[in-house]
Amino acid sequence: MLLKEGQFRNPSGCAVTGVIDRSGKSMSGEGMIEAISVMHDRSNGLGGGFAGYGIYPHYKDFYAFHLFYDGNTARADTEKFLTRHFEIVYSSEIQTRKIPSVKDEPLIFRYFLAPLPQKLANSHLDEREYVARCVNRVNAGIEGAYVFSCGKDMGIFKGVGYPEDIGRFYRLEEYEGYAWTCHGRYPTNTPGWWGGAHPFGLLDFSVVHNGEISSYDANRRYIEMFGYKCTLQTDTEVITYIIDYLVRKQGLSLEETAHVIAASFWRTIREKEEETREQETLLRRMFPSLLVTGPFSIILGFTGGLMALNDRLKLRSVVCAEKGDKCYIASEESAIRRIEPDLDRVFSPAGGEPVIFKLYDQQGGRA
Amino acid sequence: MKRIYVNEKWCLGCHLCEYECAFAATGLSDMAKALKGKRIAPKIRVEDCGDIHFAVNCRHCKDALCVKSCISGALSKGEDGVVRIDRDKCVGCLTCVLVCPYGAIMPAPDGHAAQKCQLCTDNTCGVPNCVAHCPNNAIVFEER
Amino acid sequence: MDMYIQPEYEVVRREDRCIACRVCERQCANLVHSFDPETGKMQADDSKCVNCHRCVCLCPTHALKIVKSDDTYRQNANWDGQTINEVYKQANAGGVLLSSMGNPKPFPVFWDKMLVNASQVTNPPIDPLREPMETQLYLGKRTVKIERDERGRIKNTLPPQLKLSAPIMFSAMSYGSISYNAHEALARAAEELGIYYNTGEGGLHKDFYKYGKNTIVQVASGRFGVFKDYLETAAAIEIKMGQGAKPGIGGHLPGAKISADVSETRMIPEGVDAISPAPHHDIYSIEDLRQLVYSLKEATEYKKPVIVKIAAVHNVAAIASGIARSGADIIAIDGYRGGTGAAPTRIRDNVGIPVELALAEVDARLREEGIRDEVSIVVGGSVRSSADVVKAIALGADACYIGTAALLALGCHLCRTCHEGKCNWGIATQRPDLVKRLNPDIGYKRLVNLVTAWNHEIQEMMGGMGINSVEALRGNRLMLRGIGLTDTELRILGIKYAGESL
Amino acid sequence: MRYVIIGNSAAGVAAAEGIRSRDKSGEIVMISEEKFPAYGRPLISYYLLGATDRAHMDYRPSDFYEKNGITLRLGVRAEKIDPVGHTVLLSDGSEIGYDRLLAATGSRSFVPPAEGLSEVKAKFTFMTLADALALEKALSKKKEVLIVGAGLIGLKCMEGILGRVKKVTVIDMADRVLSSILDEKGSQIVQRQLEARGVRFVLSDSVVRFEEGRAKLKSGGEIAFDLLVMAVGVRPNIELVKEAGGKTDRGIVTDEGMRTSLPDVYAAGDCTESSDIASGKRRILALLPNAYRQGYCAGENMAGGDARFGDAMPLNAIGFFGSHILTAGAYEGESFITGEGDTYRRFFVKDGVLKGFILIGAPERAGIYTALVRERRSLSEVDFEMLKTEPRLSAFSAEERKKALAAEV
Repeated sequence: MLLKEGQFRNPSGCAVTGVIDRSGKSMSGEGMIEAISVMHDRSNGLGGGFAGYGIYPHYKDFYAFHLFYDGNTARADTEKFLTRHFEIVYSSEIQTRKIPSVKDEPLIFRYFLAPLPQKLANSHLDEREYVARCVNRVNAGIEGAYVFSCGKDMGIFKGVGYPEDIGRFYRLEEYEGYAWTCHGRYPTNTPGWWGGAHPFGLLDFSVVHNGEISSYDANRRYIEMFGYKCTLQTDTEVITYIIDYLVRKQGLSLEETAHVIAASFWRTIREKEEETREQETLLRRMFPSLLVTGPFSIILGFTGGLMALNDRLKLRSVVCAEKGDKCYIASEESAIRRIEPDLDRVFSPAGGEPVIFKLYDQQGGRA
Repeated sequence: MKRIYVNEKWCLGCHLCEYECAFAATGLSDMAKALKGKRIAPKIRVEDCGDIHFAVNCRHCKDALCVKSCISGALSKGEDGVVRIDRDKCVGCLTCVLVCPYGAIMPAPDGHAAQKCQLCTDNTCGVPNCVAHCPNNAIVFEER
Repeated sequence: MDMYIQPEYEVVRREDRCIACRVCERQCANLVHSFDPETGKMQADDSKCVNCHRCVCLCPTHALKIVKSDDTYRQNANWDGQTINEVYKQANAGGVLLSSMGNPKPFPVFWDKMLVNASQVTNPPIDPLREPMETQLYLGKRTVKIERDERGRIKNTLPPQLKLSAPIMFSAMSYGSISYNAHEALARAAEELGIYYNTGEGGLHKDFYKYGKNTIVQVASGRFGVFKDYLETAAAIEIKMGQGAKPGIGGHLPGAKISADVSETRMIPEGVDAISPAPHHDIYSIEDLRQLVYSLKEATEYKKPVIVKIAAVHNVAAIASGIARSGADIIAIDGYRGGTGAAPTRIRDNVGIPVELALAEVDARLREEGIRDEVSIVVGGSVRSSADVVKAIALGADACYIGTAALLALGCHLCRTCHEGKCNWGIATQRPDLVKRLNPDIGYKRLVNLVTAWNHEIQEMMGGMGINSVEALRGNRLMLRGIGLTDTELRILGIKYAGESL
Repeated sequence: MRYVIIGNSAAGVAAAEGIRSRDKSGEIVMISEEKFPAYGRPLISYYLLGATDRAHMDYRPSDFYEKNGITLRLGVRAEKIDPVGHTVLLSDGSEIGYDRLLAATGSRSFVPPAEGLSEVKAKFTFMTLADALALEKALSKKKEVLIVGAGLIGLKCMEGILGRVKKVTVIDMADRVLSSILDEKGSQIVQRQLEARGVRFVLSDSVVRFEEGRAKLKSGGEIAFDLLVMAVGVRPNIELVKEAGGKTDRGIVTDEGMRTSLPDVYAAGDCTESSDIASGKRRILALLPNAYRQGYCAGENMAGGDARFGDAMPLNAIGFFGSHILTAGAYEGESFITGEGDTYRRFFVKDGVLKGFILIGAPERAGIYTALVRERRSLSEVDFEMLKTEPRLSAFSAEERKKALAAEV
């Protein structure tokens, strides 16, 4: 019997891509589908997914939960749990279209939620921590239910199939957002469980990842000390938790986080100017177990922006490009060229050097 | 030039250098075959005095009295600084023995000539064999 | 009359190779060899031979070998020859049997039952000759709360840490148990390598204060040589609670080894036995330990990490948890195979547990409790190769202590008679004529060679795993698989069986 | 710059080497009355003995003169020095100018007048290769040889020819052999050893008259001989310098830099006097090591250096048929004797320093003693008791040993 994610450690190769319009202008998911289709060969039909930001403007103050259910029992149990902890502002099955190659889809539901104020107050938790813990309880505690997206004004859409098929399955051409990421998966060992597809999300963080990290168990065993449970045993999951821990819990900036995850080599740090050297040395001394080694290229989606990051040896490709207000990130330049042949700038970030694209209004105006 | 220097602090008095010297002179590859049953006449000699031990061999003096005193011209100082003896020229008068302040040149066992350390430039060892086999770096071959 | 006991080893001399140079005779402090002027031949007294191989190594014609005697009592699976002889010895003399170095009994070696992973296809191995391969690390607490200055820069709120260029340190070996020259070799090697050596409980010789930056000073139950300068000179302070070779008992350095120099360094009278009590008499509980930890920190203005060293015993995880909460920065765990200059045989061979299992338990326990960042873990006793180091780190250690391996590099041949004080290799002796056999110029280079070689091998293995920092190997147990282990052992080690997938 | 060196033996060669240590280009002319390139003069007895041969007697390799840019004029005698005109008149009538001149004129055999001596046809001296070659021609197993003089020259000659003639008799006025370098006990040992080899000694006696094949002795006896070797002594060749107005005594007088009293004229070797560091007296030290060091010193100074040779002392390494006699320094002060049988060591100590020694049959490491004499080292710094029985560096302080063995010397 094949095991599903969480019952075995599952690394995989992949294609990733992302786009953001820094002016905040919306675009549909069509472009992403187009881009990822170029990198068809980097996926093997066992997983594809998207994350869109700014897609739920009408519900932007509510947590948008996307759930897979194996059946109605799971759904009923989950909704009972959600009702106890949240005000459900809106719920519905996510609209999909039939695609011949996309099979065995679970029930896919969406909820817009707000924590119950009394419950939240009683928990003595920060609101986001409250939400994160509730998500954990569903995923770990309710058989056949899986929350795969739980941020505000963003959503993850994923499943088993080629990513372009998954995009059409979810009718992403009908969604509009200022930023999108997309993932095509090439798992080396999976039955193709829908929950195991990427992006992986925690609150408004979404991560798409291409690579196979060699530090996995060191990272996992460390991060699990801080209340995270790496139930899926995927790289993407542990990287998401690391980012969440460093950014949300430790208050590091994204750049600082990048210097932990993909830290410069000691010998490189030694050659940097004093202040940088001190800061990067401190980060390495403080969080050595969160250094991620082995090949990876990730695109982190967050409210208001995208970050591309390579492992420190740049063992996986990632290309960035700019055209006017739009910025692109992809495993291969061809994917970007497909949707925007005429680029202002194309560059390949160095290993360990984060590339962060933010909405202008998040970075204090146009750069 | 590279010379052999002695550090008596580390000399254990094992006398291996003497055997290695004698072995080097034979040009053979097996020490047992070379020295078994033989009385050795090494050009390096270890002095033992209670717990003090040290090896003595030619110092290859800059201003070598032995060379200056040699009646036959058998002793010479090469351009490499090595003081050598030409056994065919040496008549064994031992004037060199009489003038060497270190007692580092000695009658050869056959009695017809003197003998001395030539830093293994007269064999195929490459580096002085005594140094190569000193177990405790009590003799070293270096530039100082 | 004493029961005659047949010598355990015999000296075999190939007469066709012996040239009677008498090196063996001059180099044997046990007076095994002698020259017979009548026959012109060398002869040997096997009963004095401890099998240290000094003569074998120095014999220029390789005429010597030492073989195990084939003399035997009637075969008995229960009463083997050694056991019987030990009874005879005790019946002869009535004393506690003494031994040296680590437990030689055939217990399982768990290092040898773990295999290391390598990358294939899905993830590239990294070539350490082409790419940086980091073995540098820091030891100490990593518990921080990010604080920033007015310019938003992260403030350095880290407790003091030790910086290591490789995950290897030299274990505690006291001046007294080992020689001045051995200490000098260790100190100089540590300095050149950018690692640390450890004074053991013998104090720090005044000549070695200059190596303070690479010195860990030990505070043990005898408190030998402990005073202000000693603490201030060091890079870190280690409280020795126990030792793997002899958990639960103290130390005993016979008066014969307390030379003038040793006496000055230990601050005890010359020629009088130096006895370290079994417990610290001011530490009868974990709370007491905490007080000593903080006393030492107070004394050194919180500038130096404090290490607490314990022997691996049955309840090690709980003990470690207590230590992690005591303010200590580093826990050193010493396995039951660790070496010693002298220990009662029965203790050495029967007390304690393997460090591999202790490490796995401690690391898991500290993580479960969320306090793994409170302390670094250093393991020793016995780490025999770079592969052991890699496995230890993958199990969860931050670094390893090597003692026996370091002594082997210095010439030790594990004859296990350190307690007799006549070490022919100049290591475990204070006899000046023997001490001088270890030239620290040679010794330190051999130590540097050893650690450098291991570091290269660690880098090779890490590169094979696709890991380019030792920090990403720490606790990375997926990189290990067990072989020939029971389910219980696998569970304790927290690893899967070879062949089980990711 | 032209350097002219009169003499082509140890002192002359050394001077050329000394010059070349400072001046690679100046012209060097060496003038020698002898017809051979420099050879080890003391080798002539070894030559007769068969311990060496003509091919191995050259003092320097065959390319020595060429390599050092030396013009060698053999078979020419320097007749006269003109110190004012800086010229030397040669026996071939030519004149050679010099900027610096070295007189390394050596010594010559001294043959005292004796009645009937001029009638003796087969008579020889024993100083030069030519002497030895001449003697060699006369040698045969049938011949009896009389050597007059039981000193160094006479006995070395004896050693060289003993095996090649029927019989050797040595006569000396002194009552013992090698009286200039040995004490009585030492002479006895050597005499006994040589007599055992068949040498006949006639001591405390002298020849009063030579008659056909016979020497009539003062004691009244007579000795028959076929060949006569006159080995009574040597005289330094000081005339050339003396006649040019240079200061001489028994030998040519120089300062420690080997300068004579004549401007630009230096002297070295057996023709000069030295200050004996052991006895403190000025004397002629006609010894090869001495000659070389003087010559080298002179050469350096001729080429503008400021070298000094201030530690001359008597040194004798002599041996017969495999036995060795090494002596050095002065025999004054308290003496200590060790050894037994044919091993004999005698040390002379005065004012707390070793002044001299005699070693018979114990040559090993004798230089350690020589250095003590030369350096005038106080015996309180060494373990003299140890040294009396064996020359060892162990007898010195560790610090001294360090200087000797752990540093460049």
